[in-house]
Amino acid sequence: MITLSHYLILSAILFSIGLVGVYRRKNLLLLLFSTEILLNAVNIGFAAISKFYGDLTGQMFAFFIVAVAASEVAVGLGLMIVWYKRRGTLDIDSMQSMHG
Amino acid sequence: METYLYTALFAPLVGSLFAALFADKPKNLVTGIATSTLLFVSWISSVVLLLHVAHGEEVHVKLMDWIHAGGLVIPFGFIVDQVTATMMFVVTTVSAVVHVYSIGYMDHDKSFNRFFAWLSAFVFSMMVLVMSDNFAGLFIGWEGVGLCSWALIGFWYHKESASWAANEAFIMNRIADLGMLIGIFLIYWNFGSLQYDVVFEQVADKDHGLLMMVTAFLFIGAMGKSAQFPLHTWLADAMEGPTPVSALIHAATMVTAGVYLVIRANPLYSVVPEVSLFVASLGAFVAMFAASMALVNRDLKRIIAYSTLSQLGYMFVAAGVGAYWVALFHLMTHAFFKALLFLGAGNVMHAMDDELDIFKMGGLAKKMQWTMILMTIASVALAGIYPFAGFFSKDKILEAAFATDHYVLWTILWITAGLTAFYSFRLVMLVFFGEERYKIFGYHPHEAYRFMLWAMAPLAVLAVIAGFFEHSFVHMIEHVLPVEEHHISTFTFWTLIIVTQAIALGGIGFAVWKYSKGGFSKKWEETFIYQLLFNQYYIPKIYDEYICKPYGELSRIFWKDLDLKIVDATVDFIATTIYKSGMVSRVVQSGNLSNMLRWMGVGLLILLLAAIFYSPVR
Amino acid sequence: MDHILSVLVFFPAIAGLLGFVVSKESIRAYGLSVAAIEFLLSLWLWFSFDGSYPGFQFVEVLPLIPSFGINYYLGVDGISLFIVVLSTFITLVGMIALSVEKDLKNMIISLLFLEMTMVGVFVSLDAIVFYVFWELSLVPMLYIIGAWGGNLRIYAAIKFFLYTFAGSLIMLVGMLVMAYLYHEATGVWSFSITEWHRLILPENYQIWLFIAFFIGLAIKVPMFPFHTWLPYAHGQAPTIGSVILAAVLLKMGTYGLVRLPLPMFPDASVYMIFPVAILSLIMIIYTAMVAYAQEDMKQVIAYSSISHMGVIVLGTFAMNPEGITGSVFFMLSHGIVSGALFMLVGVIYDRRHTKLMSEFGGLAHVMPRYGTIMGIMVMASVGLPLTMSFVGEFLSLAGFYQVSHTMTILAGTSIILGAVYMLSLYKKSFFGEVTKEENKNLKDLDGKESMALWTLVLVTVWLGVYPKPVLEPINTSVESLVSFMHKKAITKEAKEVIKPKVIEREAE
Amino acid sequence: MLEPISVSMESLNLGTLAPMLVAIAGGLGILIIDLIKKDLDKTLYVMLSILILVVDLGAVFGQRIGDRGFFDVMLIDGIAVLSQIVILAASMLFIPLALTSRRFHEFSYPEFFALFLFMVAGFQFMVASDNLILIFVGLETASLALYTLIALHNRERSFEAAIKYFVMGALAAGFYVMGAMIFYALTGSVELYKIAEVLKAGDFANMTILLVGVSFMIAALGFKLSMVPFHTWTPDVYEGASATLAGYMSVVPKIAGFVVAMRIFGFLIQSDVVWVRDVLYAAVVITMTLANIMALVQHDVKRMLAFSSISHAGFVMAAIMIGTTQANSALFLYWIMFLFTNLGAFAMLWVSRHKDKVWHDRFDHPYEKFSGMIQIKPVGAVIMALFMLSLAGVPPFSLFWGKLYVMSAAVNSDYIVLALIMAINSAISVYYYLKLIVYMFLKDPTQNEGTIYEQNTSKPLQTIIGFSAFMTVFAVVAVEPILEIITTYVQASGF
Repeated sequence: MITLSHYLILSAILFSIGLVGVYRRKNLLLLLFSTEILLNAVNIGFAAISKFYGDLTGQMFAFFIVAVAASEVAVGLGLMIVWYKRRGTLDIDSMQSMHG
Repeated sequence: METYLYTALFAPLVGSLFAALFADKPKNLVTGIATSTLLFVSWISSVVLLLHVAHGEEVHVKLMDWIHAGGLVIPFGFIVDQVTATMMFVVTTVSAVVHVYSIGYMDHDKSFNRFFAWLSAFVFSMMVLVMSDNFAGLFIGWEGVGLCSWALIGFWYHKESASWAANEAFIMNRIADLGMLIGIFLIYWNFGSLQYDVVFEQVADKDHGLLMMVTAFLFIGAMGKSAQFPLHTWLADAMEGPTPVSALIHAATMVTAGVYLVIRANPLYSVVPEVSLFVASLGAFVAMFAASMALVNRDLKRIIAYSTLSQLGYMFVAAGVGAYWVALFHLMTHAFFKALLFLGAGNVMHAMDDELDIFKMGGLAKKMQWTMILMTIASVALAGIYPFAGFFSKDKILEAAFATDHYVLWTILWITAGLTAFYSFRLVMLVFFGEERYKIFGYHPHEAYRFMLWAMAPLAVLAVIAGFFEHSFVHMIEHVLPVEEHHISTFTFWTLIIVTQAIALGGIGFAVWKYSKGGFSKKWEETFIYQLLFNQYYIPKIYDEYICKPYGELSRIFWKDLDLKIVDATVDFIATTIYKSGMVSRVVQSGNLSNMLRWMGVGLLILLLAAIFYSPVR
Repeated sequence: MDHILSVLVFFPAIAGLLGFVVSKESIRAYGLSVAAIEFLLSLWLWFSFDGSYPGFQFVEVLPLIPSFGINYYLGVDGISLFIVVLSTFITLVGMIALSVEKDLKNMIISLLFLEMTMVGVFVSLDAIVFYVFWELSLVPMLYIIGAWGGNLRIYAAIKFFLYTFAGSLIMLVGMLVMAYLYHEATGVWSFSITEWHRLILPENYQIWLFIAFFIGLAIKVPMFPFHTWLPYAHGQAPTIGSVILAAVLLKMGTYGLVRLPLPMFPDASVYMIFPVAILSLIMIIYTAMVAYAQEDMKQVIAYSSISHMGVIVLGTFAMNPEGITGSVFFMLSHGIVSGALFMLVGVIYDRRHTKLMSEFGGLAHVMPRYGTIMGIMVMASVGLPLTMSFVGEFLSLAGFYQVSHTMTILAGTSIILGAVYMLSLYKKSFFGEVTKEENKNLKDLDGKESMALWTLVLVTVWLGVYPKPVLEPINTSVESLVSFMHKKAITKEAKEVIKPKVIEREAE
Repeated sequence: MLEPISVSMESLNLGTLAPMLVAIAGGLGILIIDLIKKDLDKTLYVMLSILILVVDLGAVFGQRIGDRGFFDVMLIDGIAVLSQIVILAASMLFIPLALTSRRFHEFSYPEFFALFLFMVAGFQFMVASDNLILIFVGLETASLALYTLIALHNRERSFEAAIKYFVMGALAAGFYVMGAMIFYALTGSVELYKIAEVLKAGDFANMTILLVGVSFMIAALGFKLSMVPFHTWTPDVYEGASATLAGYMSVVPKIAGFVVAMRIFGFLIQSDVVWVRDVLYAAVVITMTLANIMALVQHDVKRMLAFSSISHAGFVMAAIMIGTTQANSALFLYWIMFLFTNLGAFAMLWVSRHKDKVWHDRFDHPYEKFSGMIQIKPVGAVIMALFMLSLAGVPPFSLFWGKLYVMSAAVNSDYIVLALIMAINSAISVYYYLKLIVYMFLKDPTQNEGTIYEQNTSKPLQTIIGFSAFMTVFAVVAVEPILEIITTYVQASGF
């Protein structure tokens, strides 16, 4: 039997994977993927809880998250393309002109 | 009478301000004449007042309110009673003489006008001092004479030694003034007023300890002005000033202010025998102490200064044993003959181009006959030989000491009388008689201006005859000062006189004998005693070594090491620490996106850990 | 004229704004006339002041932030009246003697703004308005020190600003707590100082609040160990800056002590007498010694200021009319005397561009008039009777004598040590032979310098001989202040230590 | 089987949406105009934007306080209205800054203005709702628009800034939704008022889990409000963005964030969840102090202002932590005062913006640039000094009153130590503001060209700066009426 807690644990694991990805990856594109994983991990949680409570709100939230994630991707990819055009790399370490 | 009072008081001030107008102008005889005239006016007023109060009356006026704060009310009030009138007479007489004398003495000085401005200002301050009817007013005069003394000692300010001596005098006096100030505070908080009459009325119902404190602190003030041990060193150094100044300020008037204070506050002192005894003992000590230093000194003016010191000691003994009127009497006679002595010394200095070493003089009697005569009169008076003024006052002091059973004091004073006679005539002998040593040094002495000698004449006359006024003086003074008859037998009385006269004459005789034969041998100068006395018991050296230098050193340490390196450095340290921590915390801002994301993670982690492990009661 | 105080406060500011329009050539005349008008206005204030009424006069109230109890609330009593007059007077005199050539226009405008803040501090009766002027006074001073100062001017200016600013922020917290407590007690918000005076607080609250206020004020005074900004500020500031700083700005601290913590926290004030007195004693003796060690004339006077401020603080904490009247009067006299001394050092600095005493010697010979005035002021600073300083110093010490004998004796050493450093300064620079070639042909005082300085000399002597017109209104207000404190005090010790006038004591 | 949902138009209460709709429609309208006719001048778009914002503001004023609408997700309470007014006013002051005398690339795009209006709408959504979903949507709308606006400045550093901001923003969004999920899991609701009710009813049973959720929320909002250590983006983004946008960012997104934080943490603090209070206390102190000491060592004025705005945000967060009516009013007062001053300061930088970096190979506005400005441009220097003094909290300039009120709020709730920390921090902060004044007033100029300080100047910019300066100086008169309005609104919404 798969209960709510399983979903939530899955969600937590995915979230952690996303987090680790955010911290470890040096490529901007992979960073973007990792943040998507983060958001979708939460989506799973929302959907499961929504089912558990028999309440639609959670699913609505999940939809909104999907929508926001999509627009994020749009904006993010746009920025990255510009960056790549200028610098020819998507390595994070290439962005250190501002510090201190 | 009020008019006379104000005239006596303010005439010198007017003179001073008038002279001050010309202060930075070249010499102008008018200043000298104007100030002298105004002083003469003041003298006349003083004499009128003296005659007026001689029969027991008093003049008491209030000019205006000075300070009024809380319960403290201090008016500018002036009182002329018999003590004040005597002081006024002494001050104006000596001042008038000195002013006239100075016209000649300062003849060639380019700061002629400034000199008279300060000299008259001094007289004004002194008048305030003696005429004030309250302790605060006295303090005004007290500080005022200090200021003028500072300016006049340092009159030739281009000389390092003069300006140094001026500062020394001022600062030494300030130390004592603090004591006086504390005394005044004590009086105010316990008597509720600073008026003499109000304070003295309440003496009877005050606590003995309190009175002791009051008198002790006031006496500290007196010690400074009257240069009593241990605050005496400034007086000898003050001889750097022009000689008329020494005559007026450092012999006749200002230095006796301390004695005046004790006399004025006699209702307080007479009920505290402990302090009075201390006053007397210190006086006796200083009398001998100073006389001993005068024995060997080679400096013309310093010898006289030490003699002044010694005579002040006499006065304090008199005041200390309760014979206030005797103290005042001696104060008066002393003022006359000591001023005369100084002025004579001034003539000598003039003649010798400001040379002071008496061993470079000798045989001046031929060139300066009149000066010699005047100085000898003064010296005889100082030595206390009958019938000169000194005899009457000094003898009374010895008698009072003896009669009040202070035999030790009497003995000291008695010996000192001999010493006094000796050093006085040592001086006279070395300066006026014997070998004409000045020729070796190429001096061309000459007698002073005639009018200077004439100016000295009144003092000479007074030095001779003042003593005969003893009875009228007593008659006058008994209105304000206690005059008790001493119960000693006629035999003792005469014995005392004879014994005293004997030692004085002995001193004179020894001096004349010794120095007419060429004085002491060189060997004497190598002995320890001689060195000790010659170096003033090493006291100035000790002060310099153990007070001045450490003070300077400590100040520098406070500044360089404490203020800059600790107090200020702490403040700067706090500031730089904050600034440096800014530099350190910049590492957070590495600009690397990974790091920035990690910081977010760290933040989250801390929050989560806090959420789990930190759970305060809701 | 009901709004004379507002006029006094804002006239210089408006004049300063308009000053931007005035051409560079005429700006000195402009500044002088504005300062003169302001001074006349303050004199008018004095003459229309009723000296026998102890409370606040010419009161103006205008709601500013009424919901938070902040009002534009002005008024003067005998204590503040003369400090106001002093501010306008010193500004005028400083303006007369002003020797700055560079950016004169900016200087004059800053001075006018500074004048506004100075007057503002002394007439405001609302804590926040007080605070506003208090802080605002730092800004023109920062500029004056920083723009016209010596080599270390920027360091000195920033140090001055930061130090005092930090202190006053702590005072601000104290004010907020005070307002809160007032609100708790009455249910009304109020920052009115006169209202606060009426609030009786428990002793432990009083002590904390006292400390908060005291730190802010002590830095300004400046009390040991918060004094180190002052030598830098003075050492670097141009003459006019030092004059105003010493004469008026420092007085804000001591004035604040009389106005704020004393009547607000009488019990705490009594409780704190001992520590405060110890600090004052350190100030008096220690800084006097440090002053003696200085090589720079201006630093001597700077440290002497600290030493004298110690006596003022001590007088304030005497808790009797004699002491407080004395300390208020001493504020005035120190303002005049130290102002004059700084001006005098400025005179020689303008001529020789150095202030080191070793560079001089024999100046009395070269510049006799200068030497005379310096001598008078040195003697005034030393506290000679018949100068203003004596009255203040005498009363302050006399007042404190009632509190502690020993400490007064120690504090009294100020008259000795003061003589030591002041006379040695005078001796080193004015006595002796003229050794340096450059000094041989120095010009004596010129017209404007003489005018400014003789005015100060006149005031010093006039108020030393006849202090009554000033002393009386001060005394009236102080007496009512002290009896108010006496009534307000709750602890037994405070009741004992705070001693109203003798007659009142007997009447009880 | 789900029931069909019938919705009556009335219960939707679409009026509550009106302000945001105005902004969105306006943005679309601008795009359409561009479609119809290319290459219209930026002045047109600027004026259009202002007009749209005016209408928007009118719509905000037209709302009834206490209304809910649109499936009850819109909440029009006092602080919603108040913060919208602030947002719109700040936007209106900001947008004319586009009217520089020099041409800047981004302002020639109509998209800039459209995005700007969308962003405003996003902020309005954020503040006018207590539904976590809507807050999220508003937040993301605004953020995404903002990333783009930053990037539009079209310099390498702008892109770098935008990317940094974007990536961190995405992570923060993840935190936010995670937090929201935990709240939802605990209470079954995403409406804050319901969450509060449920939690109270259950007497905060699952405290630890709740606190984990709160932690995520703090992290997410901490990013928006640039709390240490989530602040790292702030200086870089400010440096990369144009001065004008940086000024805008330091004011408007933060007020929106504050309102959300007030809503989320407010009920927790009011129900005495001590943990939240303590953690916020620590965060506030760290944020204020660390930002301050880092600002001390900056070489660039804009970067310094970035750190200073972090510190100011920390200062104001204290008000939320205190949570009394006075504190919340103080927050708004502070921020309104901050608005004028900060906008003015950034506008001054904007005016002096130079195409080339003549002063420093990295910075546009190093301190050295302003050296001796008083002698070259006295009026400019005085105005800049006014802003700096105000930021430092020197009375009687605007920010002093804000600080006073916040500190008073702290004192009144017995946070005396906090008030002292605030005082000390203010004192530290004086140093770096003073540094600029020192450069401007006390140092000698390095060049004689006055034009360097007015590269971009134009009448509208001067007007804005003059207005800000006026408000800064005469704030004392405005405090009372503003405070009255604020307190009414804040009280009306139960804070």
